[in-house]
Amino acid sequence: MRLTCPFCGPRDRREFHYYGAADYLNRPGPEAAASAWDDYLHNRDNPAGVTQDLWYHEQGCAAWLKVTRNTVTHEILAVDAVAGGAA
Amino acid sequence: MRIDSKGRIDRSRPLTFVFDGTSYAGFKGDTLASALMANNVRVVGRSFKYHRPRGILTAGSEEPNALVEVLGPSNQTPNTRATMQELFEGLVARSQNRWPSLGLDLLEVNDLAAPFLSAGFYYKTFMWPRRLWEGLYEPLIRRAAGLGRLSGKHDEGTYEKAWAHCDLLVIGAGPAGLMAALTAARAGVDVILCDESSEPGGRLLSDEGAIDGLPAADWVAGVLAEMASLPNLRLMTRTTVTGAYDDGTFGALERVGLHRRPRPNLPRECFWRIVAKRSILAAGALERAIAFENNDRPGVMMASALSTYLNRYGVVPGKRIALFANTDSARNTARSLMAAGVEVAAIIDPREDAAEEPGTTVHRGAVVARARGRMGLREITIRKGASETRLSVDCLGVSGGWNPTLHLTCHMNGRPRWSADLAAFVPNDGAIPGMLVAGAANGSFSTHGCLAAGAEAARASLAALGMAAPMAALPQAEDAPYAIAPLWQVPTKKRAWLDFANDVTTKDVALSAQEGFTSVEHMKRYTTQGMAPDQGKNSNVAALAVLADATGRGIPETGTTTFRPPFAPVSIAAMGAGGRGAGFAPQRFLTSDRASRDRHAPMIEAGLWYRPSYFPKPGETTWRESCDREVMMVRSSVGVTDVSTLGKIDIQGPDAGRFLDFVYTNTFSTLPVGRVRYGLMLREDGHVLDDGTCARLGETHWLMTTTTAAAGLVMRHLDFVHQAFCADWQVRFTSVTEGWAQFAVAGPRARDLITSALGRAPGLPFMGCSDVTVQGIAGRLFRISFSGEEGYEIAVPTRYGEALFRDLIARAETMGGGPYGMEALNVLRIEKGFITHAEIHGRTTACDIGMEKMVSAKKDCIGKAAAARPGMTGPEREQLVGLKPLTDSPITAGAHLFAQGAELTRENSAGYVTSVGYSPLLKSHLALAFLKNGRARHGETIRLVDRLRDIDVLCSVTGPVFHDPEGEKLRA
Amino acid sequence: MPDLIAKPALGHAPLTLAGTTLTEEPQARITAIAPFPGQTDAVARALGMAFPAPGQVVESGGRSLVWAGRDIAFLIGDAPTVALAASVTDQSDAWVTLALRGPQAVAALARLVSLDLRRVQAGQCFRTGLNHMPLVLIVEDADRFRLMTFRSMAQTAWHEVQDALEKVAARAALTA
Amino acid sequence: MRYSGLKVFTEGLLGNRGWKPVWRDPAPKASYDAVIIGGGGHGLATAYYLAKNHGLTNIAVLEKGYLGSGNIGRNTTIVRANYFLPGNSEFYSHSMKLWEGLEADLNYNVMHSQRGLINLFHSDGQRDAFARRGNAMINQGDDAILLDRDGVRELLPYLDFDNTRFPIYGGLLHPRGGTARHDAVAWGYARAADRRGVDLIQNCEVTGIDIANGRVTGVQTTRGAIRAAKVGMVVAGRSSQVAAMAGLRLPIESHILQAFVTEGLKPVIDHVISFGMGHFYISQSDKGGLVFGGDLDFYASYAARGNLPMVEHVMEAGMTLMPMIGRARVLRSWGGIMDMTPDGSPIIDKTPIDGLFIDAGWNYGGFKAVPASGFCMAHLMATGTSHPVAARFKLNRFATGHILDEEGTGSQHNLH
Repeated sequence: MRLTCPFCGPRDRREFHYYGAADYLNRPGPEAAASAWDDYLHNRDNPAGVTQDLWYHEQGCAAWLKVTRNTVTHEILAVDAVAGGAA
Repeated sequence: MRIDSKGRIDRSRPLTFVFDGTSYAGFKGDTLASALMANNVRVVGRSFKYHRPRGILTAGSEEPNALVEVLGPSNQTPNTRATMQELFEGLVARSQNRWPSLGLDLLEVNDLAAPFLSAGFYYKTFMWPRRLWEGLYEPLIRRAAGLGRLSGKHDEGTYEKAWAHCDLLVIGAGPAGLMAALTAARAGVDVILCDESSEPGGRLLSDEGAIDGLPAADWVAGVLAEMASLPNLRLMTRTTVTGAYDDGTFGALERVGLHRRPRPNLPRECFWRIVAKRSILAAGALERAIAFENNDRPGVMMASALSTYLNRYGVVPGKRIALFANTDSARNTARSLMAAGVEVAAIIDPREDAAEEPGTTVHRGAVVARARGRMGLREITIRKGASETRLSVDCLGVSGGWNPTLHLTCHMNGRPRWSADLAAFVPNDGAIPGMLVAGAANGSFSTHGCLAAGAEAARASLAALGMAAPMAALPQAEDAPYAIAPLWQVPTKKRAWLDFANDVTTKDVALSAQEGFTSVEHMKRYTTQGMAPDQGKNSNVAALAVLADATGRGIPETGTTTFRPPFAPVSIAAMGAGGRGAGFAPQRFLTSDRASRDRHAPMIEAGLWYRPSYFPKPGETTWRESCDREVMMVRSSVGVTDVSTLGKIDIQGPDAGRFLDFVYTNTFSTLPVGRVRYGLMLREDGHVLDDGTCARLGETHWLMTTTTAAAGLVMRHLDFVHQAFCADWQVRFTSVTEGWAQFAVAGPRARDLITSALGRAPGLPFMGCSDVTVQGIAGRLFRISFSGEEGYEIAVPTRYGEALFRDLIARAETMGGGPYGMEALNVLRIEKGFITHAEIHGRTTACDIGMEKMVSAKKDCIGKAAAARPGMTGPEREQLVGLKPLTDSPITAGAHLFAQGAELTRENSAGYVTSVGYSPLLKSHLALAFLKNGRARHGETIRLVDRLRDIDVLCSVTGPVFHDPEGEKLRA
Repeated sequence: MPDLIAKPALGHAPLTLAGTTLTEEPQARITAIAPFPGQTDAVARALGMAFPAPGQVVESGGRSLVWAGRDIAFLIGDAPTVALAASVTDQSDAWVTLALRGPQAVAALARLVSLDLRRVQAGQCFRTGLNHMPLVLIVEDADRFRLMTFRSMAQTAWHEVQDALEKVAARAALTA
Repeated sequence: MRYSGLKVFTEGLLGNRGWKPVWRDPAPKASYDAVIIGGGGHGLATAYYLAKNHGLTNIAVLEKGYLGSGNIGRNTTIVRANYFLPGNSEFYSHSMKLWEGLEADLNYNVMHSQRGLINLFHSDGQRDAFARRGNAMINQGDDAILLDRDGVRELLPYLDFDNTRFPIYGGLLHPRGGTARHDAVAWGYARAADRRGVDLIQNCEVTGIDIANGRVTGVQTTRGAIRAAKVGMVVAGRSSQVAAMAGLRLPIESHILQAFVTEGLKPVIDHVISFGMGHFYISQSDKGGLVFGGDLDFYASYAARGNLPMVEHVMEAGMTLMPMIGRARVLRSWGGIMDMTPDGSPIIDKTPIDGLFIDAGWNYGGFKAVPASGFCMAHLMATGTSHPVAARFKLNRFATGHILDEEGTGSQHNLH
């Protein structure tokens, strides 16, 4: 599996660390209900199909990436920098 | 038997080799199989289950029978395909799965007991009495099963892994692959052409055909010559593409040194990861067998293999050969044999309309009903209608048609489809993104068809790469249509083999259907068909067809066949190259490493680092003696230890304080410049991630310290929090762990030592920090302590680390101090109740370790919300306490805690011990432990029980801080 | 009072196999410059050097600015003397720099690095891995490379490059 | 038909013509008392224990493919009871007891072999953690022995004790740990459930779950609607999809776990061995193949196939730990789809919908759990209350913070 890092170009999967669903980007505010935190931390759509998840280019540029890909075919549809600023 | 004038072997280079203790002669260019055949060795192996004598069936990596152990100078390689093992001078091989010898194998008794060993028999018996399973039945089964032997010795061979990148990967260098690679390379793209064999050409080397009027092998030579002139084409022979993975990544195994005597540093095998923008699978096709009674006798083999042995190796396995085939391809074999002067006694062709063949008798509409000859074929029975005739032969070539070598197209869950015309599975387009399948692998079986398909696949690949390919004239070659009348089995009441390697017969498949295992997956799993070293290459399709027959369904309704990586088995050593010994993970060395080793300190692993365990002095015979001395040294004078392994993250920017407030539970933005604060970091799920100190070096400049274990984790965490939640904050962080050598100096005389080393008094309050000049070098000084004594950490650029360490311990020794290691460091921190990852092990909350007050109520921070869940706090949870045994008894980490008098059950376990050490200061063993509601139980007596090590000790529960609980020494 | 003695990461003598040489480079001044969000252009102006695009090395006045990750570059040469709207850290001691130069350099790297090195040229650099180690790979030209990895891993890095070179040389000897 | 050695003998004499189908092939009825979605190990075991322990026989197991087509037939066959957190300890201990009587109970040889499992440790800290675990096992009534380096050497002399990157300090031996023949477990439960009257319906995919007024009323399938007052979802690997039919969003992410088997070899590894400093565990099957595995590929996936980085890591770990396996050749690799939960422990619980139950989240420890999982799920479906040994496997424990995190890696699904 290869991801095209927006900074570094196409790289082997072994350069990346996987975190989880892109849900982790939507951190509830400090006053959010307990159920919002439960959803944020634990519950997942977990689709058999297109999903978005978070990868860290650990053995590379150290960018956090949001990857749009298919969990059935492993097709990579898009790779975006979480913080933007991709070259 | 050799045929003069035939073959591609080098008769000028004779070689000797040994098989089963007997020395034989062969030639350069032989395989072990061809050389054994030339020496008229007919039985080369024993079958898996029935231990039947077996001969060579094929000429390729799919060989199910001729598996041998190859013996090297220091080790042996089991299950080596004699058909793939190239001969070299001094090769030594041995047959396997037989006892005592290949000729006399006592386990052949299984063959007589076959009626009781039908498919899945073991699921129905050996159940009583239960204890005899592990004691008797299973050991017997295990000993009888298996094939070759590993030596049990470490594999000291040399292996490597490598990467290769290209625009186009062509898999297989037969007519389709050569044509594809040549077409693409001429257009200028980077091409890698892999072929499993030692010599490119594929079937063009095995069959006597013509291309452009030249013998096919000459055409191949011409193509190779042109390829050699193209720098953008890389030909990799002896290289099997073993797996297709995502995004154009392929695994491939190159046999680098297996065909020659070992040489220093020359790898035996190389496992390649090939990354290709496009690929063409041109792996050809595999001939398949027909099941009939005793079709596994030595001398029964694939018709196409006969051609290969004759034309590539100049050898035939018999004097009087018959062919049994339902396609025309075996006719080429017959003609080659006859042209070479070998008697072809008959061709048995089940097709009623089969053509005559000059020079031999064709039995049309007939089948071979059985073979005879336990140690080598003597006779076949030809059945036509109700009549049977016997024919004396010593070899039978069989062809049941061809299966495209589409295995790689299944590796990404692609399923092939059934072609009724070819009576074979063919690959579906797009099964592997970017891959086209060409030639026989796609069901084009004529030479012309292969050449045309190879060229076309190259053009399509070039177009996908954005390149135009000029049309070139195709070489002229035969274009015979493929005609087949499917025939999978000849009915028999006896056994007819489908899977030679696992001894699966048509009866087993029928029994599987009879018992309701009618799904093809059930059948395979029940009979073990397809699970042997040939991975079902020889039997999957036929077994499916036989199952379809048995269940009265068509083949497409019965199911499909699939293959998983690897295409051909790959050694663990090749895919694990580099992992041997210390190669498994990088080693990280401290600048003080040499100085510590000079002092005979045993070095222990701390993550990837090596740290000194203790520094033995003359006369000390145990680690405890050294440890006790080092602890007392720190408590009474001064000790020095290397703490450079701790993570150091430099944090700069106007928003740094705000950022630290967000990632730490406590507040940092209010810390004055020149001061250090202890901080606690949570995971977002509310458990403790890490702890450490953070120093404010300047108004917008901070230095965070992490534990050794969590350094990488924390860096990743900070990057995530910043990039995901506050990317616009003016703050950046950079790891500076590697840039600084940092030493802890601790003890009542620590200040004296620092004063001596700096040439001035440190002048720092507890938890203060400043820039310093250390003997002319710019460094940093922190007044922090992990021991409970007055402590400093002094840091200099890494290049000066060794010098500073040696300098500090030399100065310390003049004060009655010296270096101390991890053991003493651990005792010191236990005495002081400081935690490590033994306590913050991932299930610990701030509350559990008594730090709930460090979670600021005034601000949000990572983990705060989740830490408020009801299950995360409360007296039912285990809380950090100290334990002191009531008697002078050793105690152990990992012991559990029980109320006195409570039965030792899971339900009664009230906690467990995380860290222990012997305190020479308090002259007692001490422990840190987690105890349910522990903070309310100080003063209680609790029972510590380690049933693994027979320890049962009463302890008093205390606070976790044993030494100087008020911290007076720290602040002195 | 004696000054502290500086030690190299390894102190190894150069190694040449199959015409390809592995050396430990002398320690250079390396300054990591990580502009604060939105400040990259301002940092470049203050430095008087273009801030390198990903994978690029910018050379100017005897100094090179090596792209080293997301919004970070290593200034190799004299440290900046002006204040920058960036995090600035001295990384001189954090890295060991090995050089691999010669006709088998790419073949050896193919055993260590997962990158496509087919058409690399001077002025390129990569953040990647040297097997399991972090790596900044700087291209001097098509068969000359500098490899920066963590200083504490210098021994493993040297060993693994040497091992790759030995295998490449053993293969080369077959056809020589 | 009862299986025995005598039966094998007499059938052998008679040409093996008398063997009957192991299970019936019934058409689905319009209505059952209970329906179990999923004909894998857990679903079949649930059906078996519903029939055996609770007398419920008007039930069906609905399987979209063939029986045992999921992870029950794609694992490394390890059976162990070596957990240390209350909640897990008692459950796996119960499972082990069921394993030990399984052949007699099912009249099917699942080849459960208590070869002994050894978890190696490579530092003092790891030893302490394994000591805590071993004591928890003994406190639970199971067995554990702490081996030092020499003790390990005696049992496993072929490990690399001299050069391996992370020296072997010792190991925790779990003598009752071992392996079983995975497919046979599915077949044994299926056959035994069928014999008690359970309808096992293959090629029957559930396409919808019918709910009225907060109660489940049945399921829609590719073979028609089936009414049932109780429905159990036992579909690890597809849990999120099936639960979504009932409008539920689960604390589960699906990940791939690869496993590997080598060509057959004469006996060389007698135990189940697990490496403590990398992702690698291994045993040798009765057929002679070395069966081994590692960790997840780590990215969410339903592809049931892996990629090379984890393959290579596993092989490298094998080479540093036991370089004697270097010349064994990997014959086949495959991937299973794991239900990964945020704490690595499973879920056996009611759902917010009356009559709808869930058994899911087996992470990659589902094989050994099959007997107890079926036992406890059957108890829950039959009685409406959790069995005491599965009482902590609640669906809402993440919300309440009653976490069962053996690895201590936190609420990240792929880290368990």
